[in-house]
Amino acid sequence: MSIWTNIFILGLVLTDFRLLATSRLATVIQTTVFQAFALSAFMLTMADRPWPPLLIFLALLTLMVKGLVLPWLLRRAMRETGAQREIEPIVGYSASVLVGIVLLGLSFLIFIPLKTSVSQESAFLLPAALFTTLTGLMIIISRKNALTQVVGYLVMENGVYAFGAALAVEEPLLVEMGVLLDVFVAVFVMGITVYQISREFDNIDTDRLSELKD
Amino acid sequence: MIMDLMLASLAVLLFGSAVCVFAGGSGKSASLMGAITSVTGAILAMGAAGTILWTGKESSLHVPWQVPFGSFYIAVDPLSAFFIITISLVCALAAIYGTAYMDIYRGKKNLGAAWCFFNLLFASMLLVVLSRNGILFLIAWEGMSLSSFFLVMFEHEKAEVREAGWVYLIAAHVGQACLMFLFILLGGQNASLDFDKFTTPVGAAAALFILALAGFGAKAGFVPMHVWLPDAHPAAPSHVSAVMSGVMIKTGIYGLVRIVLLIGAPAQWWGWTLLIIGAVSGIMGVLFALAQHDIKRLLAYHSVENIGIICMGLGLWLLGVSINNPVLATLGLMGGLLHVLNHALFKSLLFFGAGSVAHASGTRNMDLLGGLLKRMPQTSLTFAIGAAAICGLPPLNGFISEFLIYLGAFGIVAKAGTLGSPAVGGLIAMASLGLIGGLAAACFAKVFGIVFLGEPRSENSARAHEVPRPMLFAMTTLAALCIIIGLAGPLAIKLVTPVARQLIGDANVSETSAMACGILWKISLAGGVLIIIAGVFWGLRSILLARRVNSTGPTWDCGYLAPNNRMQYTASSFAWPVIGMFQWLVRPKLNVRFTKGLFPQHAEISSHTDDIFRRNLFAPIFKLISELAQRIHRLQEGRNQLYVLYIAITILILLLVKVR
Amino acid sequence: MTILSSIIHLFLTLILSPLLIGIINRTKALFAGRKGQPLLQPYYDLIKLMKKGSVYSTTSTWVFRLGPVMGLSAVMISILIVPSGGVGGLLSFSGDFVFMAYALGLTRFVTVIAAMDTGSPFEGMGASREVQFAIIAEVVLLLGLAVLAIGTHEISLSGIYAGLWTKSISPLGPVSVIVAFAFLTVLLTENARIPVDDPNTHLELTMIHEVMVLDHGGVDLAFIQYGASLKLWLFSALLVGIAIPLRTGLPLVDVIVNIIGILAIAVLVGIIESCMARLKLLHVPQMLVVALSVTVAALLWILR
Amino acid sequence: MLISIVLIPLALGLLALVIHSKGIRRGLLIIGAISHSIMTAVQALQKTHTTAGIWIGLDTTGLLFLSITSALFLAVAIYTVGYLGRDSDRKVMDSVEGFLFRNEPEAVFIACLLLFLSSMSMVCISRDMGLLWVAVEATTLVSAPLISFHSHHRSLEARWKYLLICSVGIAVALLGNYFMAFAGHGKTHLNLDNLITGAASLDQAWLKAAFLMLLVGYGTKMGMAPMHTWLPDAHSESPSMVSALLSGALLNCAFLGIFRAHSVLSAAGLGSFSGELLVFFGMFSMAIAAAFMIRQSDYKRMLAYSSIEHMGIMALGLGIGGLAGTGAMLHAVNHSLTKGMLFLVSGQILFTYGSKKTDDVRNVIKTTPLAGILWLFGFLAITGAPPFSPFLSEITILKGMLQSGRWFVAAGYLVVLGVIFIAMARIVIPMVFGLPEKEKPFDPSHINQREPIWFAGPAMALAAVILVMGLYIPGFVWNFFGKAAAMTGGF
Repeated sequence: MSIWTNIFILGLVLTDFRLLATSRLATVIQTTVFQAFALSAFMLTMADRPWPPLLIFLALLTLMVKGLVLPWLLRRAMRETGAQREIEPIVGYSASVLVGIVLLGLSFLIFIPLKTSVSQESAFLLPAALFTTLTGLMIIISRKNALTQVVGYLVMENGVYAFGAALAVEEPLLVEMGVLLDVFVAVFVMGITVYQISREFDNIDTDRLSELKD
Repeated sequence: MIMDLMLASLAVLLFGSAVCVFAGGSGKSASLMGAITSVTGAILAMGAAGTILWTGKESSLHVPWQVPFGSFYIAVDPLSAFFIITISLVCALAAIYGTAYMDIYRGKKNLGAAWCFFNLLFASMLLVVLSRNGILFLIAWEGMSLSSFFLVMFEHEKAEVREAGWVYLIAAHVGQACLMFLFILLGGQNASLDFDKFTTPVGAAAALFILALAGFGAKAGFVPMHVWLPDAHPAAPSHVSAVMSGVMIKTGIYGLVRIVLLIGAPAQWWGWTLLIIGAVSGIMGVLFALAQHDIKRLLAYHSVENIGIICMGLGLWLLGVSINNPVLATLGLMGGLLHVLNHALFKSLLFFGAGSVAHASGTRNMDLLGGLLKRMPQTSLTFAIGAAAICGLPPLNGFISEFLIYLGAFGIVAKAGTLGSPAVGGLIAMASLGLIGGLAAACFAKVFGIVFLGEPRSENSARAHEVPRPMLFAMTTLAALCIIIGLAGPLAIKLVTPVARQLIGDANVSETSAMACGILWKISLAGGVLIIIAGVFWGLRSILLARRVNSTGPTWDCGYLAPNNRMQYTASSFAWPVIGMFQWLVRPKLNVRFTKGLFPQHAEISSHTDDIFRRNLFAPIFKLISELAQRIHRLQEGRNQLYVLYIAITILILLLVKVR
Repeated sequence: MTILSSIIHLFLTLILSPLLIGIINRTKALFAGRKGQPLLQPYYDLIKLMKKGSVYSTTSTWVFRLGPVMGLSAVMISILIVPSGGVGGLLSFSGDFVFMAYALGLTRFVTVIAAMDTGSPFEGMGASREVQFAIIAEVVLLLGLAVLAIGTHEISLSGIYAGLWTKSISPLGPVSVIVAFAFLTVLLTENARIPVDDPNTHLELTMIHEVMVLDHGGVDLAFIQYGASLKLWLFSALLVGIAIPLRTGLPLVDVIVNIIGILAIAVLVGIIESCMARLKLLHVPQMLVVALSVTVAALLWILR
Repeated sequence: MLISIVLIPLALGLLALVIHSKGIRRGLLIIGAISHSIMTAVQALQKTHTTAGIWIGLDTTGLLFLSITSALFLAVAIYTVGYLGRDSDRKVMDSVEGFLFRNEPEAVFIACLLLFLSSMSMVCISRDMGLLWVAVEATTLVSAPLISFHSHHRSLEARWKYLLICSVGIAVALLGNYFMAFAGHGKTHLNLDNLITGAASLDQAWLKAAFLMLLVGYGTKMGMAPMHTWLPDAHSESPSMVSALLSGALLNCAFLGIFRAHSVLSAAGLGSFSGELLVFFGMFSMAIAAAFMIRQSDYKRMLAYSSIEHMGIMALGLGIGGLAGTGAMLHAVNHSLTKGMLFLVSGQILFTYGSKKTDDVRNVIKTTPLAGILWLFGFLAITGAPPFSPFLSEITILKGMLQSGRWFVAAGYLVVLGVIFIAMARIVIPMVFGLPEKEKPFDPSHINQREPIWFAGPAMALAAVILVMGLYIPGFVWNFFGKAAAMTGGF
């Protein structure tokens, strides 16, 4: 059980690095599907069997929203806006990976003083979740394509969700579902905005979106 | 009874300001209503204050008021009463003057608003000296600042007026911030900011004093916080300038005195500080005044000078209290306070005069004026009296108050001592007063000589005419008061003795006051004799001339055959030698274009004097802050990525540093 | 007895003051090897002027006419205060010298504005210089008196001068010498004598006092000249009070000694005028600042 | 029923989406606003405070913020109806670059406004950190379309930034919620009463981490520097009434989130930890806002930075606690009403002059006198000049600081306030007074027309309230603020 948890967590970390390293938008979106799978899987692995039905439902819902609906939405937006690749990123891909390693290190560092009785199954869960969150932020910071930034947000949200997943056994599931709904709507609204932007500007290069300043 | 009168006065004023707003924007009715309510309010207030000064008792009114820390707590004690009288007197006369003065703006400007703010200014000044609660005081204080700000902005279409208004508003607010800090510190842990509940936190007396100095000094115009003053006072309509310069800045003095009383026993360095500030303000004020070309600006700088004199008097007071020398304390305080009244009288008289000149000639530039005495005889006469009074010349009122300060200073000097002893304080006061007196005389010789005497230097002054009767009435009254106080010094002392008794609280006050009275009687005698001798000589002269041939002719031209009016000495050239002596302080700029070639076409010379404190102290600070801000503006450079980076960095730092 | 002496002194002052001008002129003439005008010439001048009619500029106003009258009256008031050595003035009170200084200021003020009333550029120029020099001279005077006040612990002029003999300032001490020097400077400045101003110059551009009264004539000029001689007497008396601090206790003797001293001062002024050239106008303030500095030095000395 | 305060605007909003008639739709807006006000008033008048299960409930603090939201929304709704009547469907000329654009559909706009109200009410009444989070996220999502009502590239940019930055922030806040759950060893529900009563058993390190994340997260939404960056863009590009709502109501909601977190930490004995952080970020926000207000060339941005400043003041007051906390609560009211009024006035000025550049606006006092006077008074009020109500709250906060002996914080606070006053005066005074410096062609028909009643009414009502509250705060109201500031969960 613990082994399985660790495997999925490792998978989450590896997908993060893939996200940092890749330039193709399609690949980025695809990677989020893997993340969704990893998330819903270790959510289950952490609970004692037999799994509560509500937990199973939540895992399936997570998989559906994060692994199916949102990627579909994003792919659609990608087609509509015609943005296949990342434009010249602000931080290069290899540099991003290096930063990623530093962030991973920091994530471990941060959790040294934070001890918990929850999820003792894996010492890696919390750092990995935080690392995913930071990866999401890193993607938003370093990429110029507005759609990639939406994906970045999604990744960040995945990281946060991983914390929630660790708690899912005890936390009221209702809120978890609310969270999921909110993420869905957020990405949806952002997708619409990106679509409108591409109509207004003919592309979704965020360099164009830097007119308002002091 | 007393408080009823005061409340009635406030009510009348507020009613007046409300009525004026609705009395029609341009009509005569606004002027009439505004003036009538002002004068009524003034009479009521003076009645109340006069009773208090007469009896020396205190009257108060404490009404709960549902505002945090606030209460409607007002009181009249001799200190307040003295200021109420000063304020009311000047405001009433200014209102009368204003009825005619504002006529030229009829139809062009919203006079209703102007009168509304005038009445508000008057009411808030009264409330400032009445209030005994921090919140009420701050509200009144701000009301005073704001209503005068709107009056300063009266002719807001002029760029320099807007600039002046801005600077004024800033100065007022910086002062207000200090006062907030001050009152709240004094309030301590109390739930109420009533003055009588104030306590000085242990060890905070120095901070409190500095805060009071900064907060009230900004209003009073202590150097270097005076920078707003020479801009703002000339910008307002002249009767408002008179009120601002004559009494509004004195509320700063009032506040300082009041707070020093509340803080508790003064330390010796407070006195020194006030003395030095006073000396610097006095000297710098008069020097800058001397360098001005604009008559109202010049008068505004003279307010800085006179505030300096008052401040020196207060400095001697604190020095006297701290070294337990009641004679020095009493004389300093009485001199300072009496100068508050005297300055209010002659400064408003002079501003009225300057307003009349501007009214009649359309310009305030002295180098364009001249020969107004023949065209405006009565204005000129009153102005001359005001000018002599502000120079402290006997037998006028300015001398009386300055003399009291001198007397205190010499008293402490004659006691001798060592370096660093209060005797040095006395010397500083005395030497500065002497220097200020000489400079002021030079300055007003220039103003009166250039503006009113000689021949007109331009069409403006050639066309000038005497001003309407209400304006003359105000000026004549003030001039008469200047002479009366000058000749009846002992009676003037009676006005401030109750205040001194309240503040110093010592039997010695009566003794010193009686001593001063005795001396002032001799001065009155000398003044009387002076007038009699002058009368005798005038008679002698008339008799001698009556039997001789008396003819007139052109001014002796020293052999030059074609003099014209533009060849007269100008204000700038008159003042230049004096300015030259002090150019290391004042830093005037001379703009010269010499003649060139065999057939020179054009040459010119002009002088210009910026306020060095503004140019070298405040402008660089503002520039520095502004540049720093511009640099910070780059943080908001437009890209989302950067913004998210800020968030990420904040998270990381907080998590790494703060979680332990 | 004292009051009587004071009255006698006042009487003598009013009568004898024009004589000072005569003495100065005579001394100068002596030095120049001329025979010179009669000692009483100033009196003849005054009488002559009194008899004259008037010519007034069309520009001028009542200010011009009032100036000499007020100026003379203010000087006379000041004279009342000045003691003659140990014998007090008729009018004496604490801080009376402030009144005196300011009354003299009044004289200056009315003279200056009367000059400006003519609209003449020359008189404006003179007025400007007059006020310029007076600014420092007044401070020197006040500080000098402060030195004496500290020394004698008195704050009235009569008290100070009465105390000079008995109290701490020794007549030969450095402090009184300094103050005497300062007062001499003030005297020369205030009375428009060489090296500050040359009363006999004939170029208007270089004058100070004389140029201010260019337009005055007749009885007005008489008032002005009489006032000037009184003012000279006044400053001389202040100087003599320090320089010859003889206090016999017999008021009349004191008065007479003092008057002799004043006449001697006139001779001294004559000698100075004969030996020195007029300073460049720009250097006058420097001289006054020197006087100011030494006075401050005296203050520091006495405060120690 | 307490929940109806959320559900009725929600229902009306959804209804507005499907209704075609313009008149009815606008009527719905007014009905929503009025009914919300009535419900709020009813809640306020009830002696006992309502709880409805563990999820929702209305405590004093919640009631305070609910009232602010309700009052401001009412003013805005009236203004909006008039505003839409003026230029809903016509093509509008962009004031900055001069191109024509069309507004977004009015139905969406009104619906979003009502949903916005609904979600903000939800924030106010939620008693659960999770629900609170959901509601705050919802406010972001429904207000995004409001920002780009004037549908052009700048407003789209602003909306994009708003969405992205706030979403990131809210995600961080969610992290904070989870950390708080970790602090409770995964066994405590995030119900506020639970948290506060059981605060002693919470893990302190996790609680600290949780607070940090909630601070950054809700701080982003609240406009706390350095997470404030979306705020000036969104405020300057959205229509004025939306700016008013964002500034006056939305920021408060985020502040409420921080307040809740702070009360949990206080209960756990970590009050000084969270307080210090609030003080630091409060001061920092004020300083940053001050820097950006110096030589600000756009007056709507100026107002936006002023909001950042005031959020800083509120955070500062909350962080110091005690009397300063009471002041912060009072300040929330004062700031919202004043800023709301200022934004409404700015909308009027923008309409008249067709420019957001301060340099193009001169002599407002003559062109549109009411707007000029209100603009000036609003400026004085917002900078804390007596006798307007923000003065009282600022001085209360100052007194709170000095009573807790924080001299240097107090001095810094006053210095920054002074700088801000100077900077704002530099901008406002030339706008209100003076003559136009350069000729700018603007629609002359806009000048000298009477200010419409739908502008004058709400703006003057708000101005009257801040003036009255500056001169009179009855004792029970004052106690109410004190109670609202109490860290006990507010009941």
